[in-house]
Amino acid sequence: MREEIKGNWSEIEIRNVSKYFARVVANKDVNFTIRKGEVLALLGENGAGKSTIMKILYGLYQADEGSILFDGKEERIANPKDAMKFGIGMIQQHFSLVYAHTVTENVILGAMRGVIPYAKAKEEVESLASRYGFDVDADALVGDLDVGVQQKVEIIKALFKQTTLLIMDEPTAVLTPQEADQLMEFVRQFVADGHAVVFITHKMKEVMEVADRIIVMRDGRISGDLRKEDTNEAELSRLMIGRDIVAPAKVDFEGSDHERSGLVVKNLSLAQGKVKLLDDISFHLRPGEVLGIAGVSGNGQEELCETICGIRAFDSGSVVLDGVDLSELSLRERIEQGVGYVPVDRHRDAMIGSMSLAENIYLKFSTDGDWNRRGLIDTNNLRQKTLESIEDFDIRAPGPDAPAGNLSGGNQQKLILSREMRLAKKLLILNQPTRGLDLGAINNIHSTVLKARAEGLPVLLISTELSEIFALSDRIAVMYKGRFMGIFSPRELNTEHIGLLMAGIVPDDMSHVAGEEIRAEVV
Amino acid sequence: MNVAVGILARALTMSTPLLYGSLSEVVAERSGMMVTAIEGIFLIGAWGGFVGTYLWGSALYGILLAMGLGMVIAAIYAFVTVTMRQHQVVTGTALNILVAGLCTYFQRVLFGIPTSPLKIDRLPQLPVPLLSEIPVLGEVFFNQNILTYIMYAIIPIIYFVLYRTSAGLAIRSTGENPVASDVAGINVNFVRYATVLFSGLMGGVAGAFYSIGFLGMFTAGIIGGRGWIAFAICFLGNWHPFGAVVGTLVFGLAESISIYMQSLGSAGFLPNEFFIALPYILTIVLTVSRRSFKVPAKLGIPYVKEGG
Amino acid sequence: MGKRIGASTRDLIITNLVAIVAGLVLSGFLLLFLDINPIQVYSSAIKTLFTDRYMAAEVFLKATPFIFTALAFAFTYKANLFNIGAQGQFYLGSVAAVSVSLLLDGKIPTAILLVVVFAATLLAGGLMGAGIGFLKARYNANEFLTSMMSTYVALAFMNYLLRTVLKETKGEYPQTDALSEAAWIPRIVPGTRLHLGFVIAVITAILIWVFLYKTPLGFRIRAIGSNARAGELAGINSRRIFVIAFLISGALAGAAGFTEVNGVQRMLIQDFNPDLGSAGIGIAILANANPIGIIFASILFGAISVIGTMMGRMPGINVPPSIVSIIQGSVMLFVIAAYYVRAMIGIRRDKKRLKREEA
Amino acid sequence: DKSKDSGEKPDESAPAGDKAAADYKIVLILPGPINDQSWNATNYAGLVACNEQLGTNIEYVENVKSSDYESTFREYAERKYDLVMAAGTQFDEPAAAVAPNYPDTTFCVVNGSKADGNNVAPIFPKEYEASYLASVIAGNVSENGNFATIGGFPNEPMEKLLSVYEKHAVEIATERGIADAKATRAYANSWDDVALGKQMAAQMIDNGADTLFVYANEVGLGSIEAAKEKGAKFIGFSSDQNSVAPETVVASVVFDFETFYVWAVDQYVKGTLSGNKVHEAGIKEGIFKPVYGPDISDEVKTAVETAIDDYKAGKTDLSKYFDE
Ligand SMILES: Nc1ncnc2c1ncn2[C@@H]1O[C@H](COP(=O)(O)OP(=O)(O)OP(=O)(O)O)[C@@H](O)[C@H]1O
Ligand SMILES: Nc1ncnc2c1ncn2[C@@H]1O[C@H](COP(=O)(O)OP(=O)(O)OP(=O)(O)O)[C@@H](O)[C@H]1O
Ligand SMILES: [Mg+2]
Ligand SMILES: [Mg+2]
Repeated sequence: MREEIKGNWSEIEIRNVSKYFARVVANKDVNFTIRKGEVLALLGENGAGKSTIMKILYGLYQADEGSILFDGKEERIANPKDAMKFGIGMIQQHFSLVYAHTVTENVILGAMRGVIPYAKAKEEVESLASRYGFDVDADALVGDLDVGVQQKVEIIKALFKQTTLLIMDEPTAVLTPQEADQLMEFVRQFVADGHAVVFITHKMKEVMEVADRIIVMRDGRISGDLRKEDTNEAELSRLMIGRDIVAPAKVDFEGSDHERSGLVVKNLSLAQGKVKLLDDISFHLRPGEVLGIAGVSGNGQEELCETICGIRAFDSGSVVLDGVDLSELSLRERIEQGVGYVPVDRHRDAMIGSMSLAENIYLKFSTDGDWNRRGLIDTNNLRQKTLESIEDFDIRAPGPDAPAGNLSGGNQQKLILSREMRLAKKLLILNQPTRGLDLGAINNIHSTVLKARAEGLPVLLISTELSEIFALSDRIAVMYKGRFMGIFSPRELNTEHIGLLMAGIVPDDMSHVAGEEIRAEVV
Repeated sequence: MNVAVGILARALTMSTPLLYGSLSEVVAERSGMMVTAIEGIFLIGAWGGFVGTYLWGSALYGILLAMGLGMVIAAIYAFVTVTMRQHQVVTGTALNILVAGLCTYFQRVLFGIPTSPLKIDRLPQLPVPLLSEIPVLGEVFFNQNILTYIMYAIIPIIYFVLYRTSAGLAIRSTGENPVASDVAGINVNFVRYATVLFSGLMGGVAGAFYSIGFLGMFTAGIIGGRGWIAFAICFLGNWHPFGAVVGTLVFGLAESISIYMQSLGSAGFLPNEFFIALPYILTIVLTVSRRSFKVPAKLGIPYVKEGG
Repeated sequence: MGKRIGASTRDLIITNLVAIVAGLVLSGFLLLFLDINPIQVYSSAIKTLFTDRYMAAEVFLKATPFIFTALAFAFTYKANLFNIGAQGQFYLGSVAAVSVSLLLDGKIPTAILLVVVFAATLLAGGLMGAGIGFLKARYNANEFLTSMMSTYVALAFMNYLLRTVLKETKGEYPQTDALSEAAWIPRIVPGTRLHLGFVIAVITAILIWVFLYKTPLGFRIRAIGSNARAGELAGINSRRIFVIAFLISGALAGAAGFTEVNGVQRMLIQDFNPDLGSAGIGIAILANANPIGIIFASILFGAISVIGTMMGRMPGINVPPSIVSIIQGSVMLFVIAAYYVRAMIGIRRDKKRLKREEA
Repeated sequence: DKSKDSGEKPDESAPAGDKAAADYKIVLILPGPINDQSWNATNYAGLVACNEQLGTNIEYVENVKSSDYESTFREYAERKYDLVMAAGTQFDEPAAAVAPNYPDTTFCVVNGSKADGNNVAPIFPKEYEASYLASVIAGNVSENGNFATIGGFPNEPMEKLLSVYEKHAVEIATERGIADAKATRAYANSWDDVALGKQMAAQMIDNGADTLFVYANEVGLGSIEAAKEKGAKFIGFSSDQNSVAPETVVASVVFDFETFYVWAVDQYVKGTLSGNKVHEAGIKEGIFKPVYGPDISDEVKTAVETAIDDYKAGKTDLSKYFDE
């Protein structure tokens, strides 16, 4: 059995909506209109309030002030169920999938009543998938799927509910450029059918590519409501950021004259069952060099970081840092040796939200004699060092004793980076260090990376943001399914090349370049 | 032969309330709710079963009162853990202490201080015609009371609801990822209230089984930790209804054998206390040896929708 | 900022007081069913508490083992683990206390004997705790279940010993011989039962606070408890933390055996203090698992139990003993609810301020 | 008799006997709740009987935990109570510890067996005499001579009374010509797990027993259920259990605690409840009373009467039935 949908409105007006969280004004007096047949882009930095306003429309949050009108008639949307009745579907920024369930179960969740005709449901899912050219196995467990496919499952979920307004919250963040193009194609097709799309992003390029109209948000307010034809990237950027950003300058890498030999990785492999997580990876990262690793997330980048740091063991190969065989050292010993690591998921892996800034700094030094006195934590010293970090890294925080969880994402990241910089004597590994941060914080972090490089530290930088890779790297490797597609000089590559490499395809015009580079690397 | 049949029949009898309890725990935990008030729910069910039957003269009223009181405790539990989002283990501990006090207290308020136990009629043994004639199996499975027969029906129903209906899908998804449920238009708190209340209802019946179905009386020590056993069986059964059935039978059998050994008196070659501890040791061993548990991913974690 | 901390401390005190009073009022209301005047019995019991030295001392005497079992729960709670087997660890501690005392009393000076007995209780409880921690670390066995089940095993074990090797020389009952005076913990207030164990408990609570908040190992335990994965990635071996946290937790629960056997009971008998474990959980929560707060919460629970006892002894009134469980349970429940109320008050206050600033 | 006792041991605490019964401050300490439908309720009933029959004003305090035994004794002694009674052997040690400091208070432990001190005067029902009477009934009503007994916890008085019952019942059955008569004993290791009592008894019946005898408070209530379900016979003990299941509990040997309490308190009031002595009561004092169900034949009743008379006349020696 399926629910009835009444999605035949032609415009939705969001009028004077404000939303307060305990300590943040997430939305203030937000006004705009969504129309059928149009792609509306919602552009803004982190924390601008984009997700919040859409969650209000979708019934996940309740507005503190303001109203929502369908064709001029005010309606109350108390929960997602109400939103669905109006044909509204929303794909969350962080997927809301049940990993332990199959694709079919995920798709029909909340969309059927009573006894579930599984066979019929499966057929429907498959036919929806094929209509939009998605290659999705309806019986697969969602947890086993690549993120790109999970994205498609999210879309099918929405379509299954006869959605006429599809809200997509940063849908391209985890996609390859080619996958992103496919998605754009879908969006156009969907709107052409007379539906509406709200597309949330902070990527200017995508906005210019797909949007009909653009709403720019800053600090919870609307700072621009424009037609695409009437604007350009420079204007959007100004509306979004509200101030000027100077990108850090970078000198070319000139080889190192350090005695240290840096990080030498040879034939590193790791398998989980039949899946090769890391497939025969070799490279040499020299002191004072930044090696950027591009690729769609989930292609082994995290595993590479974790094997080097000692969080996981590898099956074969070797990892040698300044002549020391790391595989013989425990995680803790590697930290003591001076391997700094900024993981991608800071909330899960790098910080303890309920603990203070000082305690978060101390986290990696609890066994270090310099930080303890007579068996107790040397609190004065720790406080001093934390104040230094706050100063040096421009961390906006009430003080060393404030809980780290209360900081904004960017400041949390600076805190973590300050700690890792403190301990990284020999190697710094950064996994997507600026993911989800705003431009100010990104800039700050980029400067720090370049400073580390200038001090002669080898830096392994993983990022899905190609602009970041190009801005910081001396050499670039592209990872696909646990393999290096090659190591290149930034000058050899363009976006199209890298997009293909990220999808596992070696472009015809550069296969020889890739081969030579790899061979040259193996010491 | 006779002895073996007795051991099996008793194992099944004692399994009945445990299965009511562990099945209800499976349902609730699949939605992310550990019902740690289960011991208290059992106890108040036993008390309610007794009081209802004693005062109104019919086991039916007793069972209804047991269900009602079980659900009252469950509702308080759900309010504190779901609406107020407080810790489940801790809330359960408080409620169990409170219920123990309340049952003893109101027993005195209602019945004063009798020197000999107040008795009610036990639910009769209802041999199923024909089926109960089957050798061994008949005596074991088809010479039980009505609550046991209802249990036979409940097992497949719970399985069916959990795995074949939208309600079951909603329950399972809510335990794995409440955000997914919420986004799909399912009211997470509603689902969790519902499963906890169901747990209260089933736990109430389980408790009533002890007073009405098995003993025909109420005493303060009537449950004596058996609610916790049902709780443990849900874990051991891997959060699956059939797992709970197997777990319950194993446990019932262990208890039955333990009693058999104790009943031999001095003939037992190991100390009595070993057999008393046997079911608990078995639980620990199973917990340890069980390699892969499929814990519902968000078990015990309150769902915070909007945060600050 | 400073102002906000002030406000939240005030919230904490007020809401918890309201919760405690609500628990007492609710329980008092139930007394009306037995035609007992709650105001009369409460006020006369509380009056005695402030006028009768012996009864006042009883409060602290009762609080002593509570402090230990509450610390036991709180300690693992800090590591995000659940030790709900404090009752069993307490039993093993009691067995150790009585065995060592009987074995050594009269043979060595009291002071040394008491130190040895104390150490033995720590060891007995600690080993049992460590076993649970080990199963968790090695086999990822759910510690909630294993600790719960282990209590039943410990109980059976204690009963076995009481029936066999520890049985009194008279051979009549499953209980041990009484300890000689040389094995008693000295009393600190003459004319009362209050003994040095209370002081030891308070000092232990303070030491545990220092340990958790001022030492590297304590920090690591809290780190694993707050975010196990981040802690592990910082090089902390979480498995070792599981074992250590459970070892210490078990030792703390075992120590209650020392104060109860050598300080109060002076022998071991069956069915001895059966509610220490669950009361410990309630107290730890009341105190938000803060070791210093536990001292006060334990005294509160001690007072509840003494008040309950006194109410049960009022000639002609005889409040039923179940009222103690009712008071304990309802106070706990209201205190839990108070956590929520406080959070709501905080959010509301923040929001109001925000809206004011915005306007 | 009275003068002889006090003549032997000058006893300050023994009351002079000049006060009215109502003027004595007496309290009864109970280890469990008075509505436990068993041990505590039975003792409480004794208290009520004293207040009714002797005009005393005995108070009570219930559910006293083991860690509070001593403090409770002390508290009442401090409050100058004349007689502090406590129900259960477990009070022996604490009474002994407190008594020397309060010579004006008499400590009387019901079921107690420790009497060191001028003011320590335990009273003790010779339960094995009661179980002896029970065995007379059991030995005569059993059809297959297979007796099952369940005790709460193993302790010496428990073992004694079970031994007397078992050996004598088997003896009678054998005399009746049942060659393979035997008795099996189990301990529940619990006083209150009713469900366990039922399961255990059911198991013992399955093992072949046809006559049950259980002394384990609430545990016994569960056992009666099992006997009822399986058609075995049950000999009630300590309280009148016939009413619980009239067809199943063929007879009970009742401890008449009302008589027992009145007997003891009356001695106290008269000044004869002296210290340093265990005041035992049993068949002779008339505190054990058989109560028969409809199925008990007159021959059995006669056998019991004869046993009582013989015992009173000193013709029976029960110590031969004790285990060494
Ligand atoms: N549940 C919540 N509780 C408290 N604060 C919240 C909550 N959700 C969002 N916020 C805060 O509200 C503000 C707006 O958040 P929102 O998620 O809408 O931003 P966004 O524009 O989607 O940013 P991003 O690009 O990072 O997704 C942020 O400061 C955020 O921290
Ligand atoms: N869902 C939520 N529930 C409660 N508090 C939240 C939530 N989301 C954000 N916050 C709080 O809001 C504050 C600001 O964080 P915010 O989300 O704005 O950072 P951000 O820059 O958007 O970083 P992120 O990349 O993590 O989204 C923090 O105190 C954070 O803990
Ligand atoms: Mg954000
Ligand atoms: Mg967002």
